[in-house]
Amino acid sequence: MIDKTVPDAATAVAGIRDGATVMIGGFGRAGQPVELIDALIAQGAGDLTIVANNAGNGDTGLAALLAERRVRKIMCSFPRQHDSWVFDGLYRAGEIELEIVPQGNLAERIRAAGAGIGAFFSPTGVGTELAAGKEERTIDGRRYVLEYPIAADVALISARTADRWGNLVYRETARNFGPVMASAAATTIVQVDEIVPLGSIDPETVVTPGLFVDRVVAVGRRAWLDEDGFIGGVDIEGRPLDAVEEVAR
Amino acid sequence: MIDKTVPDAATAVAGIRDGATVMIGGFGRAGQPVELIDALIAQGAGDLTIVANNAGNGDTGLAALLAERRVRKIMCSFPRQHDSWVFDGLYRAGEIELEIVPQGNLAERIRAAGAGIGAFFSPTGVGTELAAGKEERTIDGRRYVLEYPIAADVALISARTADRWGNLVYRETARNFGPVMASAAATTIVQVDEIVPLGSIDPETVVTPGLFVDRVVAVGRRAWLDEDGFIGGVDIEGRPLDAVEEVAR
Amino acid sequence: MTTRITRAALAARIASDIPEGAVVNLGIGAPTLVANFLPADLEIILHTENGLLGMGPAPEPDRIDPDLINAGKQPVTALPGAAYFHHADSFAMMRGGHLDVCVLGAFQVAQNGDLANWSTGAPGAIPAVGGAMDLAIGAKQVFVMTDLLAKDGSSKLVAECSYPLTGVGCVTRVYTDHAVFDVVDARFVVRQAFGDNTVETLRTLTGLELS
Amino acid sequence: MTTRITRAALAARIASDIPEGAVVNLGIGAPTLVANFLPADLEIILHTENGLLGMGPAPEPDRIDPDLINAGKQPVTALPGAAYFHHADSFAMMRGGHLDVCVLGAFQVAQNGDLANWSTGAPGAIPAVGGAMDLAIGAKQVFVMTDLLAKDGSSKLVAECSYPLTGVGCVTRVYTDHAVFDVVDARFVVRQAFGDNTVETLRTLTGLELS
Repeated sequence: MIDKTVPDAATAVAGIRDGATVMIGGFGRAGQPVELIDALIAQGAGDLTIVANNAGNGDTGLAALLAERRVRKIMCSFPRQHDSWVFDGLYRAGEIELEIVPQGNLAERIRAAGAGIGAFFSPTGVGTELAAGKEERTIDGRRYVLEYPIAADVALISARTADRWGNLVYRETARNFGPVMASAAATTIVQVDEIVPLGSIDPETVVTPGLFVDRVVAVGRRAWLDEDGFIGGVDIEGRPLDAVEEVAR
Repeated sequence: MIDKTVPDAATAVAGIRDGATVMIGGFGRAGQPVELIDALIAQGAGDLTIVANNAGNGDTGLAALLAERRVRKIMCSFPRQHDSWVFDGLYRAGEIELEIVPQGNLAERIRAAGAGIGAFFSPTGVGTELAAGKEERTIDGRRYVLEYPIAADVALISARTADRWGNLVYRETARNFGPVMASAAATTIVQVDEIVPLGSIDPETVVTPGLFVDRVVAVGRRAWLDEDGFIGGVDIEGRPLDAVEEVAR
Repeated sequence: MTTRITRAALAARIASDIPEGAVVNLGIGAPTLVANFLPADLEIILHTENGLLGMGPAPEPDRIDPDLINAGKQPVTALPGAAYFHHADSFAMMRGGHLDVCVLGAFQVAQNGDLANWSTGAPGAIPAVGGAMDLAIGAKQVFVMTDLLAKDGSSKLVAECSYPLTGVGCVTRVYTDHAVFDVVDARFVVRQAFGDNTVETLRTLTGLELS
Repeated sequence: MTTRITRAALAARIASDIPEGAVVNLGIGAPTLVANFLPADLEIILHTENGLLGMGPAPEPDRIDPDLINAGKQPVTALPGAAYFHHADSFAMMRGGHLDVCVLGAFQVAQNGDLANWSTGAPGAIPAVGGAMDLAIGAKQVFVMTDLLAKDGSSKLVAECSYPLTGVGCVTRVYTDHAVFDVVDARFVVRQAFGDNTVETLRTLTGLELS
């Protein structure tokens, strides 16, 4: 029997090595695998290269991993945000390396790694400083720049539901980088709200087929979700509204 | 109100011009837009370049279009089949041009056209006669050949269900080339079993978002399908089993 | 001082140029205002690059859903007819030329259509590009929404961009608080001057040959 | 005459080398027989390049579904845990190296792992490649299933392919009716000789240096 489920987040992230390249899914908070990142912090691997869209928010998740000085380099499209103070401080102190990649090139380069493409001519970034030094070619009268795949040792992603074969479905815009990252990593580790019996996911609606997935851990249904429609009452970070009022008081 | 539905197949294929490049979906019979091809035959455009996986089966659909001498060239991966006699005869008589494209390159080149990729280095075909004369490059120790996008003036595809915005879902392995072809044509024309009200398709399960689709025509539910599970009783071409027995008698 | 229309009026002006059925991406910041002025009786489909087509307005406060956000990471809704997709598919839509219009902010637009809107190039600034470069090259029409003049009074419409480029020759039209300009043959053409602005006063403000 | 095992026995031999959990693509023709010998108590996931992972056996005759076929265009079924996807995604799985094993037929296999299985190069033949070239380069292990000898008695294992190539250096193991060979350092190594075959008799049949 194929069973990719593991009992807890610590087991899920076991074996990630110093120096690894780790993709981390999510766009802002949506789809960010917070529990897996927390487990990676506890696990201890350092000298990491992180591939993600952002460079951490506030003091939790990816920002906490950065604060622990466990990241050597980050490849992302949009590090600078109103609450990216952890990254900002490390960058200004010269303690973290940054490679800025336009968001579409980031997604397509990750897909290319998963799809066996050696390199591709991209229309994005042509004539800008982010294409400086890159090979350029005019094809059918349009300028392109050659971009190479981005692969990883490990991908940490978040989905809504999995089965024991690792088939995944996502939820709304939390899907974002999950499917392409799952395809581009040697080991893909997924946190989900819930694991359902094999055969429960309609094969027409599977977004990430199980062959891309290595380990799945259920981290529990989010209290603010409801199968029969959204019940609301949270802020943008998922905190209950009365707790928000509490903080505001 | 956006309404991409048209009343019949003839309206759907109106305006296809002589000399057009036309993609035709389907893998064998599955997903082949038979009603649209029949309408194209009636419509009259000729000197066509066809992009498809196969080169027609039996005497219907794409084979009938070929038999009418309306196709100048075909790009496909697998023309030769037990029932491809129409194509075979034209090819042997030198009356149709053939470009063989490995199936994965065909799919990826069509995707590239839809995704704005100028060209890509493919691992498939390296060192074979199908890569003769193509640019080759070794990247990270692996050999690749440079492949260019395939775009079309028109795509004719088949899906199961659409709404009036052109959102599509497919059925089983009839999905095949539909989604990539829809993205790569200036005008994408779709036949579906049924058109449902806007909002009836779960946004998590849309396979082809409506922005890729221009015209949709409902050609009627196939009698051998049933919402609550397949009812069977047909041969591989969808003919009722008693009709098959009739033919066999 | 010449007439300047308000940001809301400018958003309404842009909205009036978007036809029914258009697929539109509204960039972060001021361009998001355009959504407020799209006529409710017209179906215009909004794309957000983080994976949603058919984006609706902000939810009621008690219906905020952290999984459903726009590119600016604000809570949004999904309309009937919406579709979700992953990031590579989303940017393929954009880069493949399937969006009809995108509306972007700008630091500078050059008369050849070059756009600078992602970095001032200031020393010590942390670079962040997001989807700006993809958007700049990825719609059939790239509209810019901006004040004509920067805070220091310099023109944002320039002969050549001095800030780092976002995209080359990509802008088709610039909507400013003073006037609307088209980019035609490497030159700005005044399509509409607001209030008491004239081609002549706009030449003075921008220092450019306009027509 | 040396021992030759049946095609069914060969399919069973191949099946015995496929571990639980493997993702496997079985090529058109003889390789599809392997499915019949995969142990029912092991979960092995079959991929068919026309868009299905988790392919099951042929349906009952009255359950034939023309929308649900394999790469050979035969009716199949989908198992619990299956997933459908489009052609570009399906070949991305293959070309990206996500399949563990594929089993292919062959006209010739060279000792450096070159495979020829799509065209005899005969004049007047209509070329047709399908997914053969993608499969050849697209699995972690590429197994070939073939008779050792062609109908004319010539060896299908060769020093160099004379037929048009499908893939370069791609074959890892060859299962024939006489023996099983691994491709190691541009040479065939006999892993198992069936019946009274020996490395010596196989050398005679193939004309190759074997070890």
